[in-house]
Amino acid sequence: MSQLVFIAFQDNDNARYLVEAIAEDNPEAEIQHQPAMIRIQAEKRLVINRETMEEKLGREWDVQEMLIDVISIGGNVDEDDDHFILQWT
Amino acid sequence: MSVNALYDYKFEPRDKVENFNGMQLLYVLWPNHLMFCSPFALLVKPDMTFGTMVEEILKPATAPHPDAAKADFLGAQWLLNDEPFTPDVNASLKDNGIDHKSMLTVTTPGLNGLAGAGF
Amino acid sequence: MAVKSKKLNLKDKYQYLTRDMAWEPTYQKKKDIFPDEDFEGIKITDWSQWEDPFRLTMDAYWKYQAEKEKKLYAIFDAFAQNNGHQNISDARYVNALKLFLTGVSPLEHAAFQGYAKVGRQFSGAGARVACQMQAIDELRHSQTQQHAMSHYNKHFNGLHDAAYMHDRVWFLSVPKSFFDDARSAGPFEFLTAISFSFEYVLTNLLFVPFMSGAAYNGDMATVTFGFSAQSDEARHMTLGLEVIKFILEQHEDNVPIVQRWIDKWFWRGFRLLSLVSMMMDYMLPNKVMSWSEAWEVYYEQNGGALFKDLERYGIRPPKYQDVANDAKHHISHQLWGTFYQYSQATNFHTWIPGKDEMDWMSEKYPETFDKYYRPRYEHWAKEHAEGRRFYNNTLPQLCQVCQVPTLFTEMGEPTKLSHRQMKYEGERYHFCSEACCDIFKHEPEKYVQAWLPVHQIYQGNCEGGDVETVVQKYYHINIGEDNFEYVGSPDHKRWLSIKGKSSDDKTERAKRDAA
Amino acid sequence: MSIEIKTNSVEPIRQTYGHIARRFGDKPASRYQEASYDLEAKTNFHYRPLWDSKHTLNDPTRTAIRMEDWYAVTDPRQFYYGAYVGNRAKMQEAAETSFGFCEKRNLLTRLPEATQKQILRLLVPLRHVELGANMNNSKIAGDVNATTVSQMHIYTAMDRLGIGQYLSRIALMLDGSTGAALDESKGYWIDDDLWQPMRKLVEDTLVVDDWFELTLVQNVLMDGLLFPLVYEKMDQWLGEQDAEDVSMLTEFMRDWYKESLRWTNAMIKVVVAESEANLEQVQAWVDQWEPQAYNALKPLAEASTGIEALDEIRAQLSTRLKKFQLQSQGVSA
Repeated sequence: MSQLVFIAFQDNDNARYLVEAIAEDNPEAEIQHQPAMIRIQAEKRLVINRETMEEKLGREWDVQEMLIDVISIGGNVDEDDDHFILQWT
Repeated sequence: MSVNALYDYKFEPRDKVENFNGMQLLYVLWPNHLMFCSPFALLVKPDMTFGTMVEEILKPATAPHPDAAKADFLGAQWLLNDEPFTPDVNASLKDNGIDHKSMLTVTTPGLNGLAGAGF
Repeated sequence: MAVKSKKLNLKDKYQYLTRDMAWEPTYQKKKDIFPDEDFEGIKITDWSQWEDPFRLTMDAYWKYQAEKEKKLYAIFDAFAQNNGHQNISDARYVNALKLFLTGVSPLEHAAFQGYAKVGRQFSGAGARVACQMQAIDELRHSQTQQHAMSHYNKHFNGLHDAAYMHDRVWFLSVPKSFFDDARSAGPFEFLTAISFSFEYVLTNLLFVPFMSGAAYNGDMATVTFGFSAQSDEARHMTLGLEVIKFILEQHEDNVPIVQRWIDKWFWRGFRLLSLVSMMMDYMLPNKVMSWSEAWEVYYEQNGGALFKDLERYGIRPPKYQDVANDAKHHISHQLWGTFYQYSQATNFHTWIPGKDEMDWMSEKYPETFDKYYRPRYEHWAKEHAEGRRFYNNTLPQLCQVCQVPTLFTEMGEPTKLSHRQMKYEGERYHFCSEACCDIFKHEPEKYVQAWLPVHQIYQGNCEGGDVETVVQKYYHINIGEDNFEYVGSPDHKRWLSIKGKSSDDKTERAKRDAA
Repeated sequence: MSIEIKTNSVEPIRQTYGHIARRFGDKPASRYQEASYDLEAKTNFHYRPLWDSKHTLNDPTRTAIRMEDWYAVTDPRQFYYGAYVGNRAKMQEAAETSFGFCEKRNLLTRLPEATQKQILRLLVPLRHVELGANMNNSKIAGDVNATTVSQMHIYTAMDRLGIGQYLSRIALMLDGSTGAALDESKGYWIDDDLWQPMRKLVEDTLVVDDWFELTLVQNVLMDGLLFPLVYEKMDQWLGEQDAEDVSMLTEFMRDWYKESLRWTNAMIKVVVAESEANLEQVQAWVDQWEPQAYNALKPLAEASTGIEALDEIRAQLSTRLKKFQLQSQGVSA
């Protein structure tokens, strides 16, 4: 059986960078645009890297900044200074 | 099974018959007539006759359904609390063995609701 | 000070900033400080194994939350200043908000109280702090919802007395008893019920597709509070999953207890969400996703992945999950049919869906809609057109546990009610399903106390014996304004006037009635 | 061109919610009002709590204090969640600047070892007192049934966690973020004679069941002596030990305490003015707890500012309570 993790963001300017960064680091992830929100799902694992985000934004970025735009998640969370990972083990 | 609490957990049931001022609750289900979304919850006098209950309560309750005019409730098949039951039309509900919070199910053969959808 | 040792990493630093502030008491017994921690039978051998679900210190919390609030209130202000209510898709949509404000918002407040309580009950400081943060978040949701609806309340009926109604109105005892059940339970059950079963497994169904639907219907105020609240929810869900894993890892004896709670709370949550199913399918004039599609994505798919992950602890998917999965084809229609016939006693309006909407439902529910539900609406529409708008003039039987009228049907038999009854200590009890009956059997002492609105009316505890008096005086539902059919209601007339149509616009009415 | 003005559709049909209108009339209400009044469930609770044999959910008799309407107790700051976090976000921004400034210039690590040790022994252990305050305020928020009152307590609970975190960060600054200084400081809290009366008092409050008694003890009597002693008197005293830079790191606490007086005073005032019985009950609690708070702080005062400073503060508390017809054992009173 497939085991999908997912994350959903409000469809706003911040989310564009997040989605870009996620697409780059998780090439197999599926990105769904729904009214006012963007939902991204992937098999087993999805990662957001601070480094990629900082590249996209051209500034320092704290992983916890993501909390402002996220709507929902599915999967075990592993968060530290450098990344936010959603996964099923 | 029993509840797991920090103390001896025991409270009165909220709907004991004493709380209904001499009346009791009766539920009636008319299968295959889901226009009425669930069994009727009725407040009845325990000494009301079964016939009166059908005439004065059940018939008006079911009246909005096109099948109601055709239904012979007194000649229908009855269940009392899921057991086959032959009502004594002239006896009281109590004497018919219908106690507080009992449920009657009345099936009217040949009347299966609208559109073949049990509605 | 001589500094030699290694710098702390983020996890350890957070630990120092929260649970390291706790200490082993010696002047008072631990048991007296935390008297509620043991009675449920959950064995915690080592609280230090608690994995902090998110590492937000208060300074960061204040900063991020203030930023969210600033954005949110800017939108509320703009919405009110621009009379945003005039730009929604259709005034029928507002009825979903009435149900939300009376049914959901009071639960946010109850969650605030519940989490503040468990935020003190645990002896593990990490768990306490996580719960307290959720407590204040829940207060936030309760308050932002009042503010989001404040403008609607000025222009539509039925939103004017939500908390008062929540304590009294018949169908609101469904959400009320759900949360009363959780709050009256012990702290571990509360977290399993709300953090895990509700927040993690089920709330996506309420907040994600429904809020996306709000956006699709032009309601910027609601979508903004909804998504903004849900951004806190991401933290709460993480807590929900962590707490379950923590309890399960602590002791194998915890597994059967937790499994029973998962079974119970999955089912109670599923029954509660049947209200949301009809909000999605019927109360959003512009539709995003059907209830059955949402159920597939957010329960069958995401829940499936979750329960697969929990297998290693010996946890299986909730009992009666198969019944719930089957019910996705039915419940929104069954609920709407119920509220349609009891609109005389609700603070919102109901109506027959338009032709396009019915066609959409045929497409989304190919196996069931045309066969079982379309005929109902066609019959009722005809009756209405002939001046006999259908209302059920009797009161419904309610389930002793979930308190929804016993309206659900058997799995695989959509025309057969799934009624159950049993006797306990000489009293008869009635249930909507095997699952609710099971819940009763485990804790009969609890459920015999249920305040069932129909029975309370009959006992004479609701200011009157007739429905009209109860509705007006006890419920504070303004008769002829808040209740009954939508077509021709004051809300409907006001909406037509906003849109520049005359209130006796026959074509509009005829169009709807012909559906 | 004709301009159609659809007044009937633009004009509101009501100004506010029914429960707000019943209190204040049907006129536009403030955000504070709509967020704070009559939101919690009041009646028709379904099940009795498994953890409490004596009370229902949201039971107003969870305290011995009786109020006709608990909503008579309001927040002079008019904090609802949004206003609260907005205010604290500003305060934390200022605190962040101070912490950053201190860290960058090594202002604390430049202090003599003995002074650093005094900070760890006399100031940082208060983080544990803050955690006790956090727990107590969370309990109160869970027990109170009027939102005007419960929300003030959950804000306070979170504030106390935040204050505990700022105190902890002082130690992390001293030890270069290894945690060693926090371990040392916690040792004082557990074992040092200086802290034992205070630790006992905090543990004693953790078993108080009556929530109003608890808010009185925690937020009025203990804080009423502790905050002025530590963050004013001891702050000056630390300055005299050439550790005036510490003052930058406790600015948050001084501002916070000054602000908290507004709601604690308002609450006590309304509650004791309600009835003779309330006044008597509160007075009994003051008699019971105020001397304990004083005694718990004595060793700290003796080791730093001197006992006179504590006596002076005690007199101030006594004057404050007197405004509400309450008597306490202020030295000069």
